[in-house]
Amino acid sequence: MLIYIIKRLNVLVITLFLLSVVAFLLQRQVITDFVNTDNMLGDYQRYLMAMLSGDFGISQASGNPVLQDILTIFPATLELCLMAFIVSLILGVPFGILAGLSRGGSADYGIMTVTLVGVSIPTFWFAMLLMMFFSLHLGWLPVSGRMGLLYEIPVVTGFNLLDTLLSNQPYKYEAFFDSLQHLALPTIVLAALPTTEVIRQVRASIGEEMDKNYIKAAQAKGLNTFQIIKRHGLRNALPAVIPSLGLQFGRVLTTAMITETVFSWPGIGPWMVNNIYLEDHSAIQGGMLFIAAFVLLANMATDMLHLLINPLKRDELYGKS
Amino acid sequence: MAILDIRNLTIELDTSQGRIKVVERVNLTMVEGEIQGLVGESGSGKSLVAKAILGIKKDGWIVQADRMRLGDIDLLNLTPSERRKVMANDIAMIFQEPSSHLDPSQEIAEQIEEAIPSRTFEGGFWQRFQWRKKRAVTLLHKVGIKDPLSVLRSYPHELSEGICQKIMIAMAIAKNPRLLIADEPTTAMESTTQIQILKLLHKLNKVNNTSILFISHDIESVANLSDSLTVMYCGQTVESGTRDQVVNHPRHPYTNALLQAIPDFESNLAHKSHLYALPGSIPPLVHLPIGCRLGPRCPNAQKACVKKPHSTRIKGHMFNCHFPLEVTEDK
Amino acid sequence: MIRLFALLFSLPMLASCMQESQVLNKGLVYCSSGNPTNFNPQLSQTGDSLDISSQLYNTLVRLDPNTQGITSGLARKWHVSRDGLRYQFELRRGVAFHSTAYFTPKRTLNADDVVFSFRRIIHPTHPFHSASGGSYPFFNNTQFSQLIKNVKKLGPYKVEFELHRPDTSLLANLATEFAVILSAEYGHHLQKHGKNNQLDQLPIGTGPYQFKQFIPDNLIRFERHWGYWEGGAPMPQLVFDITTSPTLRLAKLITGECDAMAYPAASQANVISDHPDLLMNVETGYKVSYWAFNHDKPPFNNAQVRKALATAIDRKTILKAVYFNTGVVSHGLLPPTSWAYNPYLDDYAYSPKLARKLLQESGIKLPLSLTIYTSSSPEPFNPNSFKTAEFIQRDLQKIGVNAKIVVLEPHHLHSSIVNGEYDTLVSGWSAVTSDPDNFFRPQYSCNAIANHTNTSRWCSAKLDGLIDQAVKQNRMVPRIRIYREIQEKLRNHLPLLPLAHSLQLQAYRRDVHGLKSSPFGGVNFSEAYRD
Amino acid sequence: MANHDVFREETIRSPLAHSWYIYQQNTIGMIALWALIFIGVLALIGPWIAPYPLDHQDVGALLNPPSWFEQGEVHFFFGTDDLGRDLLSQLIYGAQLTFGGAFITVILAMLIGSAIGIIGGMSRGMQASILHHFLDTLLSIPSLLLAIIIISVLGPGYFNTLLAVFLALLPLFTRAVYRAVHDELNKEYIIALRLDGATPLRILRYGILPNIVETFVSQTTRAMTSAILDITALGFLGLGAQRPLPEWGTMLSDTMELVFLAPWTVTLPGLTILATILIINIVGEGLRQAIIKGMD
Amino acid sequence: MIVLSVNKLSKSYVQHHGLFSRKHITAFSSVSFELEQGKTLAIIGESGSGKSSLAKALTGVIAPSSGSICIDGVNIANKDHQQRCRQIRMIFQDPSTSLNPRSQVGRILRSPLLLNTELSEQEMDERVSDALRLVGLLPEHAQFYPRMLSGGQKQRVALARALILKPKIIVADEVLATLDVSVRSQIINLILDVQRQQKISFIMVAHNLGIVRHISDNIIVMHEGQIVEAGETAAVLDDPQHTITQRLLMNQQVKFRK
Repeated sequence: MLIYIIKRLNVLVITLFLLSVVAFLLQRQVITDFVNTDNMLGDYQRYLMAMLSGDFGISQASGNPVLQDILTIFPATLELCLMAFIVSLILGVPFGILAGLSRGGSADYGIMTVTLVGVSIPTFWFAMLLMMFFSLHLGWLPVSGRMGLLYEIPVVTGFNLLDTLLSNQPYKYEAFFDSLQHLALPTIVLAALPTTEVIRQVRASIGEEMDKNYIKAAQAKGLNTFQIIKRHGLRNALPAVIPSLGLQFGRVLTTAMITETVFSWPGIGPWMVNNIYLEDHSAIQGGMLFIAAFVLLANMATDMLHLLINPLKRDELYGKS
Repeated sequence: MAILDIRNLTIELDTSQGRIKVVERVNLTMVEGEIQGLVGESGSGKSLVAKAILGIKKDGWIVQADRMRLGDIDLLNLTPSERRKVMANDIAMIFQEPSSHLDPSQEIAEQIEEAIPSRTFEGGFWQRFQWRKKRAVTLLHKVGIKDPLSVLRSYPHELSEGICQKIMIAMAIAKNPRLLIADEPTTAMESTTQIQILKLLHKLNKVNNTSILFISHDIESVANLSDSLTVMYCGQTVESGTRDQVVNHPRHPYTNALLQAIPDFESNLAHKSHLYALPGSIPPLVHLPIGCRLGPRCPNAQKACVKKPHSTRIKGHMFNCHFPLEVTEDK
Repeated sequence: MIRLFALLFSLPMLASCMQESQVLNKGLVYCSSGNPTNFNPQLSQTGDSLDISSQLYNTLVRLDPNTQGITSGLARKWHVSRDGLRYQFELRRGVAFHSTAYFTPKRTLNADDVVFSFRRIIHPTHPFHSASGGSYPFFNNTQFSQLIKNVKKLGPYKVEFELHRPDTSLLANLATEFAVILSAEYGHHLQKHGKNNQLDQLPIGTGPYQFKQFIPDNLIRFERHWGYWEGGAPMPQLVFDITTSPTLRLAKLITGECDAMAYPAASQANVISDHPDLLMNVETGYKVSYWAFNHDKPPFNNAQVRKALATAIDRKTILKAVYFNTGVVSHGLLPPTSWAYNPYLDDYAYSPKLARKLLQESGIKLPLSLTIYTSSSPEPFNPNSFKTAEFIQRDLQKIGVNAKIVVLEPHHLHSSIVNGEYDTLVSGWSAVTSDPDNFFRPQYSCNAIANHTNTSRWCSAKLDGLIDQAVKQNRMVPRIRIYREIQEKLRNHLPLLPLAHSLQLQAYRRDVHGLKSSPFGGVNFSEAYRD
Repeated sequence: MANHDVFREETIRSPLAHSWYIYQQNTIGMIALWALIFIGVLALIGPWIAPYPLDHQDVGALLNPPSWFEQGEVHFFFGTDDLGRDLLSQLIYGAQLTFGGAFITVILAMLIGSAIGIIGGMSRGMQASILHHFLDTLLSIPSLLLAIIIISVLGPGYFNTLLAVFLALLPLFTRAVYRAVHDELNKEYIIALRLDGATPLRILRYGILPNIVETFVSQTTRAMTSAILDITALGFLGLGAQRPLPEWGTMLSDTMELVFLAPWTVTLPGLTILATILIINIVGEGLRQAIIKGMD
Repeated sequence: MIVLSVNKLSKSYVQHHGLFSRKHITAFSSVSFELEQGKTLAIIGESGSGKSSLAKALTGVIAPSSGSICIDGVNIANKDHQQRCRQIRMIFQDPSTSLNPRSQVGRILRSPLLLNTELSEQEMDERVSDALRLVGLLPEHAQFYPRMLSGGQKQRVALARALILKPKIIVADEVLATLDVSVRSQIINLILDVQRQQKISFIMVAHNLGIVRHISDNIIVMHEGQIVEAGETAAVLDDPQHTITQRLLMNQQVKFRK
């Protein structure tokens, strides 16, 4: 296990190192225009040390340390992403099972058609459509932000849902529901992609597992379909979905950046895009490294989880891999 | 009394090329306590017959039979849940590649315990807690596993094929089945392991009087183990009878070819001489010949072979051939 | 699992039914258009700062919304000396400053505060003069420092402004949202702690609402100032929801997330007036959009060329396509509502044919290529500068002039203006007083070149003389005559081509009452409430 | 003796021809394929067939609704935008920028990425393993994020977008091809070919390439959809093509302020993007299925 | 006449365990034997005994660590495939994986000719036709793709590929194991015929002792990478000396019913 982690971390560090070089060059090109190239290595060393100590520089736009800015806004993005993941699992797993069991059937056909549209729809357009329909046409849901601004909730965790409940305002439950309302549309938009992915994965995985011999053996034992799925199918099918969730995290985070822009969700997306407009380089590179590192770590974590859960893979941790 | 009695079993598959009769009017009768061998090469439909007995069906399968009885149970007129109950209680099955038939995500203990039916429980309720585990250990002992405790803690991929097959057998006998179907249980195994498994099956049959339907492509091992044999070719029964009848006095050219193809130690075949071989190869499912399906390969084939041959029965020795071989002397 | 799913999705729907909420009735949300750079309007000229001004601060005198005349504000009354060089103000007593988490005032408003507020601007040595960059755009544009000789305290509640020369526009200027009164006590407090910058970031004023919280790109939170001298505001809370996209602002207004919105896009005017829940105030704005020619770049110093280009532009179409008819075509710089407007001015009517002829006669080398610089974001005076530029480009093409559009972010555009990089520029001007001087001086005076508001960079001593002469005159008729003369001159010289005057739109929900807005931009929530 | 005559009825088709034959049976797939070809043709000759030139502005027809609305006019089939530009023409020009740009980018990425993947896959040992791990890690960063990162270095613009998308797609191809080649190399028929004395180039040409066609097809369609999504998303965020280039995503962000006034200026470009990606997905999935089926 | 003599052939490799630990694994070591022209040598043993690795090392799929493989007195152990394949060819266990599914049979058979001979197009076509006929297929099969052939036919194609360069030795790794009984005899007969006609020596890795006894002249019994017993087939099988051989034989001969 340890060796495996070290191996993974190794690659992670190399990748981040390369990214930091890119970031460094970006900063240099703009700030010093390669005036004194001879001093490059020394500068890079200093830069790297600063990065390692968590000093991403000062944002030119806000005047705050970049890391502080990121840490302030990132929970909003994370909250959205996590909600999207929860929804995608809640929706994706049952539909995936349904499709996987009725492979080639009409339920499968219907579900797969919907997922095909789901992967094909451009996020920003989907967001705009939902906004036009649910907010402007029906007036059911708010169009933007995390919570009605009249609610004054002190920031503790950065996760609005938690913060509302943790606060001691008299209207905290009202505020909680209000945040849920605000979450609804961005979550749906954001969940579209991972949901389709979960459905596809679960479907493929279930379909594959149900063709496996041990399922036939279980049938021969006299178990009914429900028992088979519950006791054997899911147990083997679901872990296979985990690593793809890790990959999905990166995609969701990216999609979140677009979704946030449409719904003016105060997260890392609008922040990053705005900084690119403003050419605020220390903010851009800080954000870039932070997001990349986060995605890579999330990915690694899910891989670990997968290895821990799956007995077949567990051996890889100790040795061969 | 016949533990298994199947009359005119026909299985059809819906494929892109239309509906194909993969199993055509197969009869199978098993006496209680015997080992019946079902022999056939690939595409003979022998595994389909096993699945039909178990009642595992897939989309696009049409299974028909005039009669299909397990002892006193009529398998044809059961609801799916009754059918499952019969499967759970009276029939057990072991397969080829046993490790793939065990759930890779569960420890062996869990899987064996799942296979132990509650009805086999004897003793006071206070014993219930540990009972399954104890029973699992006993079962593993019975199938000749020397270190049951560590095996119980293992996952299937950590065990060898031989051990896995023994576990499958342990799970099969856990419910004292009336019929054990062994579908190619030793294929692709080491010869040493093969022998162990065969010995184990033999012992089960002898000690517990378990009826075993032994399905294999290897007429050698079938002939070795079974009391009676049924030989199939391309979905049709070609010959059936007792071991002695079929092995020593084959009436069907196909059975004969199978037997001849084995260069036996005792045979006085000249070294490096030609072996007896049927020409051609087994036709694929979509191109099955009409009439006697062996027709195009049969050395004795004549015009009449385009019709399906009637079965001839002599003292329980049944064969389907227009031009059966003469009765030969004992080998 | 299915139950959980159903629950999860029913929650937001359920919550949406609970419209009747304790909190929502205790506050108003205003969708503002951007982050304020600071919380002191003295320091800026952007609309976002303007919107904040009337919530936090008061001015000495105010503009009567109906008559456009000057009325009393923090000054109870005022007196102008006969020579027009001394203005004496008598202050209201008992005007309380905000008491917030970061500062608790010990006294009410007095003359010190007024002196502090204006000396800060005019005295370069004042400790707070350069606290937040030392730039006072409005006061620079009106050449306030050159005008005011001194601001003196005559008594605890009496202040005198001493002028270098008479200027009739002074009162109008003091009535703008920029001439706010800060707390001198707060200033001294900050100075003692060496936090001078905080003066403009954590504001203390006398207005109806006091500052509570600012999250950039997100919100500004105000709370009711109980001690407001005109009586506390009806709503305990006021939140500015910072939403840069006008589409989203309107969307929020429609869903009720906002009670009022800043700067509805021209394209939205019809949608708002058609919507049953929304109301819209329309006022003639004191704004103009124009196409300026850079006199530093030949051949745009050639009046013949400028006239040729001007004749080529179809302003009616621009008004229709860009302003969606929420405005009028501009003839001369002044809007038709201004008292100095010259209705007899003949205009450069759209005629590509004439334009081509003029261009050929001008004797410059053809074909002509030029750049059009413009801003990428909507501005109060032009809902879509880029689109305007595109129309100009198209019109120029018809007379064989090749135009290249350079679209820049506002702060990039500003540096281009400072450097004078452009051939031509699509920009505009939002006046903050109704006085015509506020149009002519920033756009045409020589001093304004340094202030980067005179974007044509044309400088004429003669015109400067006329502009100065006009403000010295306190009789209306001669003043009007001077302004008409100015307009004639400009028409002939054409340093820039005025395009259109936009209307000042203010959209809010039907259930909001008491909202006040001014033709110069800015919104006032002191009496606003919702039922 | 052999029963070859049984097979006579079946004409002998190469596996690829057979796959194509199978694909032709797929009606939806064929419709999608024709639609794809249609879009491709539009991208190719769009400027010649568009009803109006790119910079044509009809001042008399600002914000005309599409022709199927009451106020619509037939000669502006999809209506006009706020500058009086014909939406249909814009979309046709946009096909070149969005679809054509994505296509060229994908083809280049495929050629270069596959080349790297093949070299990596054919060479064994240390460098291959490092490449493998590095690509794995790089691939866990989604292409759009990678593109945004690259754009943040290069600065916004259409060409930079294409460059960014190209760079983001490279690892996708490299990894997939690398994997496929690596897997193929261990197959027995490749070993057999090597035992025949075949040079690596020949092994590649006759042994490996025909067997990784499926990888190429599925990766190319995947890359194509992700390229279009990325280009339009960057355009939408204002990081990609800038107005007046009628890139579909840029068009959308540009018309966003008209969403209340002229919903069609939002829905039509969006539908175009959706339809294009849907078509590519259908074709890609169909081809993949056909190739897999053609194998057995 | 001895065509092949193998002398002290060994193969071992290093397996990495994590970062630091590594293990030397020996596939087989110090294997020596000789093979005469036109004779068949059978290699038997339990799985993991190294018999498959030995077969692979002989044909060059894997490179031996040490020792020599001499064909007609020339050591080919370190020579490249081109030189090797004219002398010694291999048939794999499973024809469905050893024939390129995307190549026509004709091209599969031509590729060794193309790479190793200077024949003209026409000559190559003739050689392909001849080879197909030799293994009992028709020249028309050259147009077929492997998926159109049955298992037995595929194995014939594999044999034709081995034969087409007219090698001295053919190594067959468990070629009979996956075949159906009725087809297996055909292939055995075919191999016997080919051997008789072309005087080719065969090395067969097999486990069915009945067949081994029938078709082989000499036998090698391997266990844990070592030769434990070797000699003439009849002699070894009739009177096994080593326990491993005895065990193998015993497993083959268990009789439950008599």
